[in-house]
Amino acid sequence: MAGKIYIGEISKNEEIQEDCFLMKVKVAASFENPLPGQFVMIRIAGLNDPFLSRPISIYSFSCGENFCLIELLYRVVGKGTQIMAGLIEGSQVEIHGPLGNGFEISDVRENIVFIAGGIGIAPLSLLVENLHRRFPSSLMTLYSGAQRASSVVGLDRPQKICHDVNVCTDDGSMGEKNLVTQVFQKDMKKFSPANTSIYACGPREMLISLAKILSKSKFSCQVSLEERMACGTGACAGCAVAIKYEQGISCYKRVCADGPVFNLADIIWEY
Amino acid sequence: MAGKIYIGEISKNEEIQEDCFLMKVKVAASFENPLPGQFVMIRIAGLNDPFLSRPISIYSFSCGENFCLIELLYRVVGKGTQIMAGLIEGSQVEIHGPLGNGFEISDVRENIVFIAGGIGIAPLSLLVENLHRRFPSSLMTLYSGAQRASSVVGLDRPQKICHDVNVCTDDGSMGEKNLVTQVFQKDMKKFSPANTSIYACGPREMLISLAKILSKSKFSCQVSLEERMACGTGACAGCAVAIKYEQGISCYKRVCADGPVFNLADIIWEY
Amino acid sequence: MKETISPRMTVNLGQLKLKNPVMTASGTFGYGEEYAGYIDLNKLGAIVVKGLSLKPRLGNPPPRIMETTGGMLNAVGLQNIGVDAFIEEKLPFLRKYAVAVIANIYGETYDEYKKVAKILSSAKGVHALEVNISCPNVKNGGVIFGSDPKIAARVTRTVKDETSLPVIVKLTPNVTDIAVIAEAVEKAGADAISLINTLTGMAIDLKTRKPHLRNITGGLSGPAIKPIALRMVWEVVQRVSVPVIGIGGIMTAQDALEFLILGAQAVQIGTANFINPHATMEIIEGIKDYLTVNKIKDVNDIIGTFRP
Amino acid sequence: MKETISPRMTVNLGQLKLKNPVMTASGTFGYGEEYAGYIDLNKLGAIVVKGLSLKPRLGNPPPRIMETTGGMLNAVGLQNIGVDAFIEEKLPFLRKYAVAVIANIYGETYDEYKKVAKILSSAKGVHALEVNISCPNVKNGGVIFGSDPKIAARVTRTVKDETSLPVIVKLTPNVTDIAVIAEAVEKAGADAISLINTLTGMAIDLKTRKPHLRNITGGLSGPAIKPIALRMVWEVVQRVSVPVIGIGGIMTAQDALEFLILGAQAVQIGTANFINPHATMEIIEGIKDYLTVNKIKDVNDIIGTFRP
Ligand SMILES: Cc1cc2nc3c(=O)[nH]c(=O)nc-3n(C[C@H](O)[C@H](O)[C@H](O)COP(=O)(O)OP(=O)(O)OC[C@H]3O[C@@H](n4cnc5c(N)ncnc54)[C@H](O)[C@@H]3O)c2cc1C
Ligand SMILES: Cc1cc2nc3c(=O)[nH]c(=O)nc-3n(C[C@H](O)[C@H](O)[C@H](O)COP(=O)(O)OP(=O)(O)OC[C@H]3O[C@@H](n4cnc5c(N)ncnc54)[C@H](O)[C@@H]3O)c2cc1C
Ligand SMILES: Cc1cc2nc3c(=O)[nH]c(=O)nc-3n(C[C@H](O)[C@H](O)[C@H](O)COP(=O)(O)O)c2cc1C
Ligand SMILES: Cc1cc2nc3c(=O)[nH]c(=O)nc-3n(C[C@H](O)[C@H](O)[C@H](O)COP(=O)(O)O)c2cc1C
Ligand code: FES
Ligand code: FES
Repeated sequence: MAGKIYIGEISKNEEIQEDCFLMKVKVAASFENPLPGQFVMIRIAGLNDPFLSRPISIYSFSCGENFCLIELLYRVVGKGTQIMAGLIEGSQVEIHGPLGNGFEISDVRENIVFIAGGIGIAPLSLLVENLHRRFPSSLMTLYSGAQRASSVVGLDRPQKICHDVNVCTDDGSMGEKNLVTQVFQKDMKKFSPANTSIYACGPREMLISLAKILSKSKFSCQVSLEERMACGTGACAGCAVAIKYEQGISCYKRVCADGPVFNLADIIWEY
Repeated sequence: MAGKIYIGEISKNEEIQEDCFLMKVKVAASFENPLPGQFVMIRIAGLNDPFLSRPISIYSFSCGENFCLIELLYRVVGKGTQIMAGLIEGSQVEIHGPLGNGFEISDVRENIVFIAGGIGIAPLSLLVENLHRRFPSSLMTLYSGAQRASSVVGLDRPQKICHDVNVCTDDGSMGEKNLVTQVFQKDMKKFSPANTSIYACGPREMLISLAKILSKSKFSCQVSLEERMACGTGACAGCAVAIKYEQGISCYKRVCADGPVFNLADIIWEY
Repeated sequence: MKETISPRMTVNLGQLKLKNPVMTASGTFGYGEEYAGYIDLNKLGAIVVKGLSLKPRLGNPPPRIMETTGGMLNAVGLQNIGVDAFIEEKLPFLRKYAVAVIANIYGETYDEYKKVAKILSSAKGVHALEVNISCPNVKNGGVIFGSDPKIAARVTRTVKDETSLPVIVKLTPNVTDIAVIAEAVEKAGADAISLINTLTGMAIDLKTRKPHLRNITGGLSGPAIKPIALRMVWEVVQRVSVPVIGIGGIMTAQDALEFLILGAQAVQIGTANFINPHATMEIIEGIKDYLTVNKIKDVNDIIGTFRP
Repeated sequence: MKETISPRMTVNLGQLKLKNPVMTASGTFGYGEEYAGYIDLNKLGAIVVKGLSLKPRLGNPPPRIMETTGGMLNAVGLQNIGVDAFIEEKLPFLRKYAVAVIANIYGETYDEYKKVAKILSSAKGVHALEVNISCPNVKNGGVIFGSDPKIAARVTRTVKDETSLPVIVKLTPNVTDIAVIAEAVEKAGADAISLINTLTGMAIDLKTRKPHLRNITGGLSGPAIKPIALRMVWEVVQRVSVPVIGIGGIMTAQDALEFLILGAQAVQIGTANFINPHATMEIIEGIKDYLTVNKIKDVNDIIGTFRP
């Protein structure tokens, strides 16, 4: 399950929305085909600033004979992503991956629901494309929320596939003015718990409110979590998430090696 | 005498000889016209690795209406210069300068002698060009030494100007097989101490042996020194060189602010 | 019409009032002259000058500095022109500015501290003393004054007895428990405490198998040490009631704000000056911007607002 | 025909013989499994496993880590599966490799150290114990075992009395005089000394005015601390005669060689593994290259060749 380390060359890195960048990185053709939900650790080749690599989901992936192209969709939120945003075409980055476990894909169901908050669309986009190889568009519903129209991002691909796309924003500048979890909640009765797969990714608050919404239901929901990481491989125990354990006791799992995809119901949010 | 800090954009950065790079940096047109012997402190814009700026002599300088072009000729010797060498076109660097005091230019003399060891040619090249505005080629003699043919660098401009150019290498792969100081020593009698200006730049060992050669003569010789620097402005007292003081006592001067050009005879090499 | 009032930036270090909480750190700003061409010295909270001793000091032979990851080592050896030459040659320049001047002093014996303090106390234009106790006590087998609470307290008292100027004691981080030292110097009369001085470090030249610094060891400064500085400031602010000045690896306004939030009344900017001569000005402006954006009217309202 | 003989890389830590001087640092290499897909564990000098306690430990709540300039803070809280589960679940995997396995142990009381040491001493496949004394002694007001020479010595003796395995004592750098602690644990029977553990640091989230780490403080590691680690190793090698293992910020073969030249018999690679899972292999190869280029036949011939 170990990833590999590649020296990648940036072939494109542009701001496609306010503070949101799409980076394309060329790596050797031996890069393992990633599962949706897997991620890479990225850092500037040969420099110690930023010191730690940053985890970014694989947003898109394609491979030719001579090289593979990894696409990363990321939002500038701090120092590391700021520096990433400043990298110009031709710059070299270290890419370690693919890492983590992807989303688990269960057998045909009546419905597949995707719930994305902001940049949380990144891993879901690849998942949508991937699932579409096996399931028809008609099964797929996407809920996507953002702060405002200018921060809606990454919908191009999934909205071409999903037959039902619901966009909402906090300020109503695009789609419904509402929280994405609430838009979903209104629709919930449309789906049958036993035959629906829900996949979600987004900010902590969104996942917490989704957990509340689903807590009394029988829906199963997989979420991709974020946590600060050092190693990305399970060695440092840094990226802990509290998980309900079999006998009612809890333990800390590693987002990188035990996740980043977890069952929403297993996650303990308050500790 | 304070320099200014500019964000420069690299317009060229190529290896022109083994381990030797020529970097061209575009800065705002307000960059002060540098004196030969002055230097800049350079670092990657916005990153803390390498942490300190590196001092590099101004090898060439030209200014148009919209921007100035600073040329730096540098040898890769360690981490900082290694990273500089890896910077691609379009990368941004912080350029702080011009700093330090240039060579003192005395009135017409019979001879002007330049002695360069390796990359020490960098500040001398600008000096040659500058002096040529006032003095004829016929006065100028250049001695340039390098380890081997493949490390001879930066002669293009000065050799077009100086009427007498003497190249030597440690292994004889180009020019005379000899040390540059010894080639000069053989010629020394050609020059009259009172009417000759000597300008030298090169490795410590070269300057020490030059000091010995000149110690019993009346030649005046200005040298540009190198020392590790932190501030480049005289504030940290890091770049110390021991200098003979008036009453036979010595003190430490700062290479950046009191130099980098010193009278060779004033320097104390052993402490 | 919307009015933006510039936030109040003045802070008090006991009797000493500063325009703003941003001062320069000793040994990193010369005697002010070197940076006067870059920034308006009047805008600084205070200038702490290079460490002064009774007699001029030659300093250590080179090499004196070495870069490390995210920091640098220095073994300048407290080179300085001596307290008399400072008063004669450097103070007149500084007096031209409306800025608080703090003289950083040190000695190798209690007596030297005493004499330097006395001389500076009668010099016009010195507003406070900062006592560097990170140096070896020659009479005491070379133990660092600042590494023993009793010795640190005695230096503090020695200086206090000689001066009516506010006395800031500057602590060394090379100790097991910095809060104990802080308590000792507070009890001994320190009007304020500044920390941290550099951590002792070393670098080796693989080619020559010699130390990179002629002095073998040197003081580590820069952002590499910021986490340690923050932790020590936190330990100290919880245990003393005199004002604390935070120092160590501050490069940006964000860094400075972190120290203020922890409870430091002011900060000193050291190594950052070397890399960016405008660092102090950018930090002052950055703190103001932060206050304005967060609608905080007075910098004092963020000091000590840390919520652990 | 020119023959290049590969340089001899074996080193001795007392009775413990290592293939080469490059080991992994505790807490940065899991129990070996995480990196087995990246490197050949057989090629390591030794694997030091994650710190083991008597009972399993949950560890601290997140956030547990934070990047700093040239380093990182961690407050994992010594999360581990406990000594029994280690023997049952993890040792069998490690026994498949021909590599020295060193169990890093810690406790909150002397008694815990004693019990953990005893249990591990009879486990097949453990080649040495490394005693982490950078943790608070709960019976002693929470003072760090490793910050007092007497307490450090007593822990050392406690462990020595329970085991015939070589005992390495790992020192904390958060002390005034590390050489005094080193001397004390040597006298108490330590077979080797490793240093440094992390420096205590802190980071603050400006937005929330809370600590970045849930635990408030954490341990600083990475290249930022290398100069301090080198200085401390230098202080210790001059004062003890047992083998010393250098740790702290080693990222490259050059870094490792600096510690060896100073006099460390071996080195441990910690945080570097996170950034580059191949770091240990590259360091081993880099040391070999250095020896070959410099025509040195045996790595032992460079140990302690520092010329201050
Ligand atoms: C498995 C995984 C996949 C991810 N995929 C993407 C992606 O596809 N696109 C994208 O834009 N972001 C993604 N992230 C989040 C991304 O890693 C962080 O935004 C980034 O590391 C922040 O770095 P920074 O230096 O810019 O911010 P910092 O200055 O380090 O921090 C800024 C803020 O972000 C928080 N933060 C820092 N690191 C993380 C982290 N790893 N996870 C969550 N919050 C963090 C900090 O606590 C702080 O509040 C992913 C994270 C994980 C764990
Ligand atoms: C005023 C001045 C002008 C200079 N002009 C030029 C120039 O035009 N072209 C050029 O190639 N170099 C020039 N140098 C030297 C250049 O600054 C160093 O080569 C560079 O800083 C080395 O950085 P590094 O990180 O690559 O090497 P490091 O890894 O820091 O060191 C490699 C080796 O170089 C030595 N070294 C490091 N810094 C310096 C320094 N500042 N001066 C001398 N030796 C040093 C080290 O001791 C070590 O032996 C100049 C230096 C000064 C002071
Ligand atoms: C080159 C240099 C010289 C210094 N000289 C002194 C000094 O004379 N007196 C003193 O108290 N501190 C001195 N210091 C310590 C600084 O004032 C400051 O405490 C330390 O560098 C940490 O802050 P920084 O990381 O912002 O640099 C010096 C630091 C450096 C880098
Ligand atoms: C995430 C993490 C966990 C650690 N856990 C332990 C531990 O359990 N026991 C121990 O003795 N040291 C532990 N350490 C300290 C390291 O073994 C090492 O001493 C320190 O990190 C310095 O080395 P480095 O800079 O190479 O990382 C840990 C360090 C890190 C970064
Ligand atoms: S990032 Fe190290 S265990 Fe997950
Ligand atoms: S580099 Fe700071 S005084 Fe010269």
